[in-house]
Amino acid sequence: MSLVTEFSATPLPPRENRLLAALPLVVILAVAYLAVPLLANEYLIEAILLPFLALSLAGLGLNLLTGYAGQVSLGSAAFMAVGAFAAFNFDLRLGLPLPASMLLAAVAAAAIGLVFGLPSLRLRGFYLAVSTLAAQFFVQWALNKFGWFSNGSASGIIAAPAIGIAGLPLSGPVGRYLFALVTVTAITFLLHRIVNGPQGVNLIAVRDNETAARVIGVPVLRTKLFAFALSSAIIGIAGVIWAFAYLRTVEPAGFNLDRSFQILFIVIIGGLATIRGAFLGAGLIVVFPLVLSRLTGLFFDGVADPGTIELLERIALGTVIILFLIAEPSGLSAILSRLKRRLAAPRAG
Amino acid sequence: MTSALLRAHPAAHPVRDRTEAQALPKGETRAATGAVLALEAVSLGFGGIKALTAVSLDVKAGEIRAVIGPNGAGKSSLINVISGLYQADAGEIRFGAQRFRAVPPQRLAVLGVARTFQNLALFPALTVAENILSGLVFQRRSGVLGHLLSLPAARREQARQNGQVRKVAERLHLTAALDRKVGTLPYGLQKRVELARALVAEPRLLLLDEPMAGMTATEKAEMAGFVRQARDASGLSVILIEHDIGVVMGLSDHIAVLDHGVKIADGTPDQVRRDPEVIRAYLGAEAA
Amino acid sequence: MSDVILEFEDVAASYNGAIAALHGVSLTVRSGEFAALLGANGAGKTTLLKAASNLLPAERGRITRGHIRFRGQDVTSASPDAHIRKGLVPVLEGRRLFKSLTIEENLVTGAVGRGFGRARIAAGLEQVYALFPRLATRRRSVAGLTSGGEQQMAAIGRGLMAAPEVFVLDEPSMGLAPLVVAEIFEALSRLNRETGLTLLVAEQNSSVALKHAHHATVIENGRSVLCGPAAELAGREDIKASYLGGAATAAPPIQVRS
Amino acid sequence: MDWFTFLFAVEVAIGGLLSGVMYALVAIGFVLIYKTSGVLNFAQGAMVLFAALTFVSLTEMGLPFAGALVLTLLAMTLLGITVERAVLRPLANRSPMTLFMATLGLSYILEGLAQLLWGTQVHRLDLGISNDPFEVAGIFISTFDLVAAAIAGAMVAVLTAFFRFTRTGLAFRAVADDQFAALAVGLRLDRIWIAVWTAAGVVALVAGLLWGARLGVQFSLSLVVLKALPVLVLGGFDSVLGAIVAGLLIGATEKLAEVYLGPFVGGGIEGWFAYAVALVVLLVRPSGLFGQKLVERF
Repeated sequence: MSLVTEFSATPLPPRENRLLAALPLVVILAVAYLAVPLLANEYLIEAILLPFLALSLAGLGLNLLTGYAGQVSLGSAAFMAVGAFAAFNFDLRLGLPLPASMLLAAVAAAAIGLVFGLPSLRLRGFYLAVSTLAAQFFVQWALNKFGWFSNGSASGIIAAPAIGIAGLPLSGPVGRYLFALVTVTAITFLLHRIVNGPQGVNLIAVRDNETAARVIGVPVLRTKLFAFALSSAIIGIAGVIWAFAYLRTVEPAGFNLDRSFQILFIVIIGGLATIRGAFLGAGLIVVFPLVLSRLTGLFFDGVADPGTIELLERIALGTVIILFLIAEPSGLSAILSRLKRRLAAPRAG
Repeated sequence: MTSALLRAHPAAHPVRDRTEAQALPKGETRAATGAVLALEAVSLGFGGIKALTAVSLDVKAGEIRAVIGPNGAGKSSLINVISGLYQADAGEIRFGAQRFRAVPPQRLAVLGVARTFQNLALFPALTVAENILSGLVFQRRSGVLGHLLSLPAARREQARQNGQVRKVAERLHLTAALDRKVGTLPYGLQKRVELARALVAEPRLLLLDEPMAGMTATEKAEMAGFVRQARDASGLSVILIEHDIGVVMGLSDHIAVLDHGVKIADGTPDQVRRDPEVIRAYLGAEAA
Repeated sequence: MSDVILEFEDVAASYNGAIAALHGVSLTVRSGEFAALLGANGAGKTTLLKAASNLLPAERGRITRGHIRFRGQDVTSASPDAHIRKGLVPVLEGRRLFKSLTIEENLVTGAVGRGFGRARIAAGLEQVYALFPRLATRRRSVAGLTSGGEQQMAAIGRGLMAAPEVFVLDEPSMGLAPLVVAEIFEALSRLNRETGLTLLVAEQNSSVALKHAHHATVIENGRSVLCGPAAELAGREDIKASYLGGAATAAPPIQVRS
Repeated sequence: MDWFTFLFAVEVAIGGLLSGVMYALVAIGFVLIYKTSGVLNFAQGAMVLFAALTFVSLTEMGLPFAGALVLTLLAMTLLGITVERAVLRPLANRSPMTLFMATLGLSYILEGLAQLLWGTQVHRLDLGISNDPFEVAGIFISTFDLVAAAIAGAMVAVLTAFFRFTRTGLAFRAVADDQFAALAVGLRLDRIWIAVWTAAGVVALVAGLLWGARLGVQFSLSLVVLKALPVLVLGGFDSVLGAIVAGLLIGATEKLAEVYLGPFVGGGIEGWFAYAVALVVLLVRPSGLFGQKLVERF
């Protein structure tokens, strides 16, 4: 009894505070939808914002699987590839409008995700993680081996068609940016609803204690497969954005193991089981190499050859990853929470 | 099979304020077994070690049955066999009219059986309310789409289940902690949340694996009160594993004693306390 | 006999910088004494004993106030293995044997931890098997497959292999049949009498602990609330009722609210 | 099937078995670390590269074989110490996933460092082992493969004996079982981690020399992890014996599949076939061939 009364002293946030808490989100959306299209230059959109949006979405997809459902995957890039190549073929062979191609690409990625998610019904932890590499290598091999996927182009390179919706051309940087932004916003909203709803309870129950979840009647198998399918679908859509809005010319080798690890870094560095973590992690992963190459350019230009600089960057990236893990195990999202608390503290006191 | 299943688990259509008689399996099931749970000569071994040897046990409706014995006597194995986490090598487990060699654990909740774990098996990242709610997941009819589209049926179901959560939280004095993340609660309260999760679907049989381990005397007394109250309110049956002999003697109607996987005694607390075999193998002459 | 060998002075401790487990415990253990630390599960006994061997940091805990001194030196200044080499040897709660190792291999790890060579290992094994003959018959058994009583004896044996001068045991009776508990406590008592081994034993089962110990300290909710000669505490029914309630084996049924 | 096609199939299988030994060699390095600390060390491949590159560069600088070997061993010990100090110690008590990510970071650092120190060009490595095949009952067997298998066998024997009969080996096994208990009996975890990582470094050196003599010493050497991972999944992350058996199994089936199945799907299946084999076997035996199967407690 006495234990419980201690908590009644902790006040719940009243409704007005929740409105106040939504304010940053409103500001971010306003900037993203209004300020960026009007003010941003091409470099910002092409080199930073487009890859940021695509990788954020991939991070969201993987975070659903790894963060919420607790199933580690090392094969995310394969599902990006499935999404990109499927949308390419739906567009090429069926002439479907972009949203339809994208939706079908998501379905294709989900189907393949289901197949490669089947081992999760028997395997756990690193055994499962390593087995997801099968998806990585198999998909890459299939796309390279069978020319049909890339319409017979050499080494599997595909060039995405100019995109547009309902006759509205979106092939300029701003158009492609808005297309990516709308897609990412919509999926983020849906995912937020899912993980905070009853399905979210199932996911976290399976992650935190599978045995207990099974005994109390949580449909463990269905929940795991749901996570694999939805996660793959989202990552597949990220692949569509990557191929159609960002790079526009992609090859299977672009979706290699390094890309899979990159997405995993995004999730871990951003913060597992948080929506915003994917965005924070993707931001860091996109911006860090740019900053780094500026820095190395500044210090080593003319001193070291490009090969050496590349090696130095690799070492720096590895070091940053380790330092990050040491400094903040819960990721950038946790740092943000702490900052918010610290900012709020003086007002409360 | 399906019809028998529906009859055997009233929990799928929760009835408020069930009396003891209603909680019993209906008509022919009761006549056939007379027990909510019956174990018949259940044996279990791991790599040459016999964890259980031909253990039989009947639990009647509304009965609190303790299982005691030294560490390694097979008490937890017994609960794990009943809940399907281990598969018996021989013997049979019956819930009402349903017979099993291997209980399918994913159907346990539907069969009207709930359990707690020796080492807390909560979901630390979820709130107390969500943890309790997870005990109702098996009754859920609406799916992801229903929730995403906010369909009326999904909303009604959500509201009904939230009501059930609040009710059980109130009974176990957890209302003030409902919005707290379970991982941040002290151990004693976590144990209570686990009990709430087990009780929320109004099971017919409750398996408690050391529900009071690690509690202070006051907390133990409180917990014992909750268990008795739940039994009195809905007539559920309880299997209780507990090391604190004082609590066991005070709370249970019958006590079974296990030693090296063999049931060496079964009776009322007074019978068990005086049983020479129990004194020899477990309690020791001095303690008796 | 009278010199203080292990001293706890107003010790407070917490885990993860947040969850406070101890709020102020003081007690002293004299050389050659059998001291008991009593209190309900969760009162802080385990944290206190881990703190004595400086094991808290390994679980992200730390002492936030007060001092623990072993032979006059603050224990936080040395690592757990350094304490063992100076004779302060812990036996953890729940036995924590190496489950896939055999009983004898488990025993040997205790000596390896202190850095003993082959001769000391052989001598130690002989001593442990003499104390617990049951272990000799199980020496080749994998520890994870032995009974709770045998595991507890092996855990104690593993500690003895390090030739302790102060032996710190956490809840040796946990989950054991009263018969086995008696056997273990008699062995500990004999070691104390015959070799002068200093013992600090945390116990929830106060009746058996008070029967064998010289001195006892009771802690409640992380604070030491009572201490005195064991015989005196054992004789006071009122103390038993208010501080050690429900812990005695086969006590009269406790009253429960309904 | 006539006699010659049969002989050919046997030859292919034996070739596969022998290359499976090479996979196992890399896998054993993983097992050492996983068994004692639960860390899946993705940097094992980078360690193979680092060790081989260091050794070969030292010999190219004119050092004799023995001298280069000793210096490389010293370098691997230094690496073990550094990893313990800079990675393992600050990350103590963190989740296995965090540690896995850290080893990914470590692999980037090692790959970068090795090539920064010794250059990115391909080095030829000649261990003086003949590469001529010899014939036994009509079947050609590579001498080099056979020597490699013998070395791998010897290494497994040494490791097994070390775990079984030495006090340090006992300490390793104790730590593998229960780290906290190991700490509480006075085992020095910091020294044990250094020893374990150094041992894994030595295994990496042996694997790196044998693989390097075959493929040349270059960046792609660090990709042998991808060959070792399915072997680990199949054999169990914590079993040295499992690594050997799974390595043989995967090596043989992979070579047979390449020869008899590959042509039908356009070849190049070695990238994923090993994973497929591992998955199929695991669907039947979820704990792998030899993974420890302790009874779960609830």
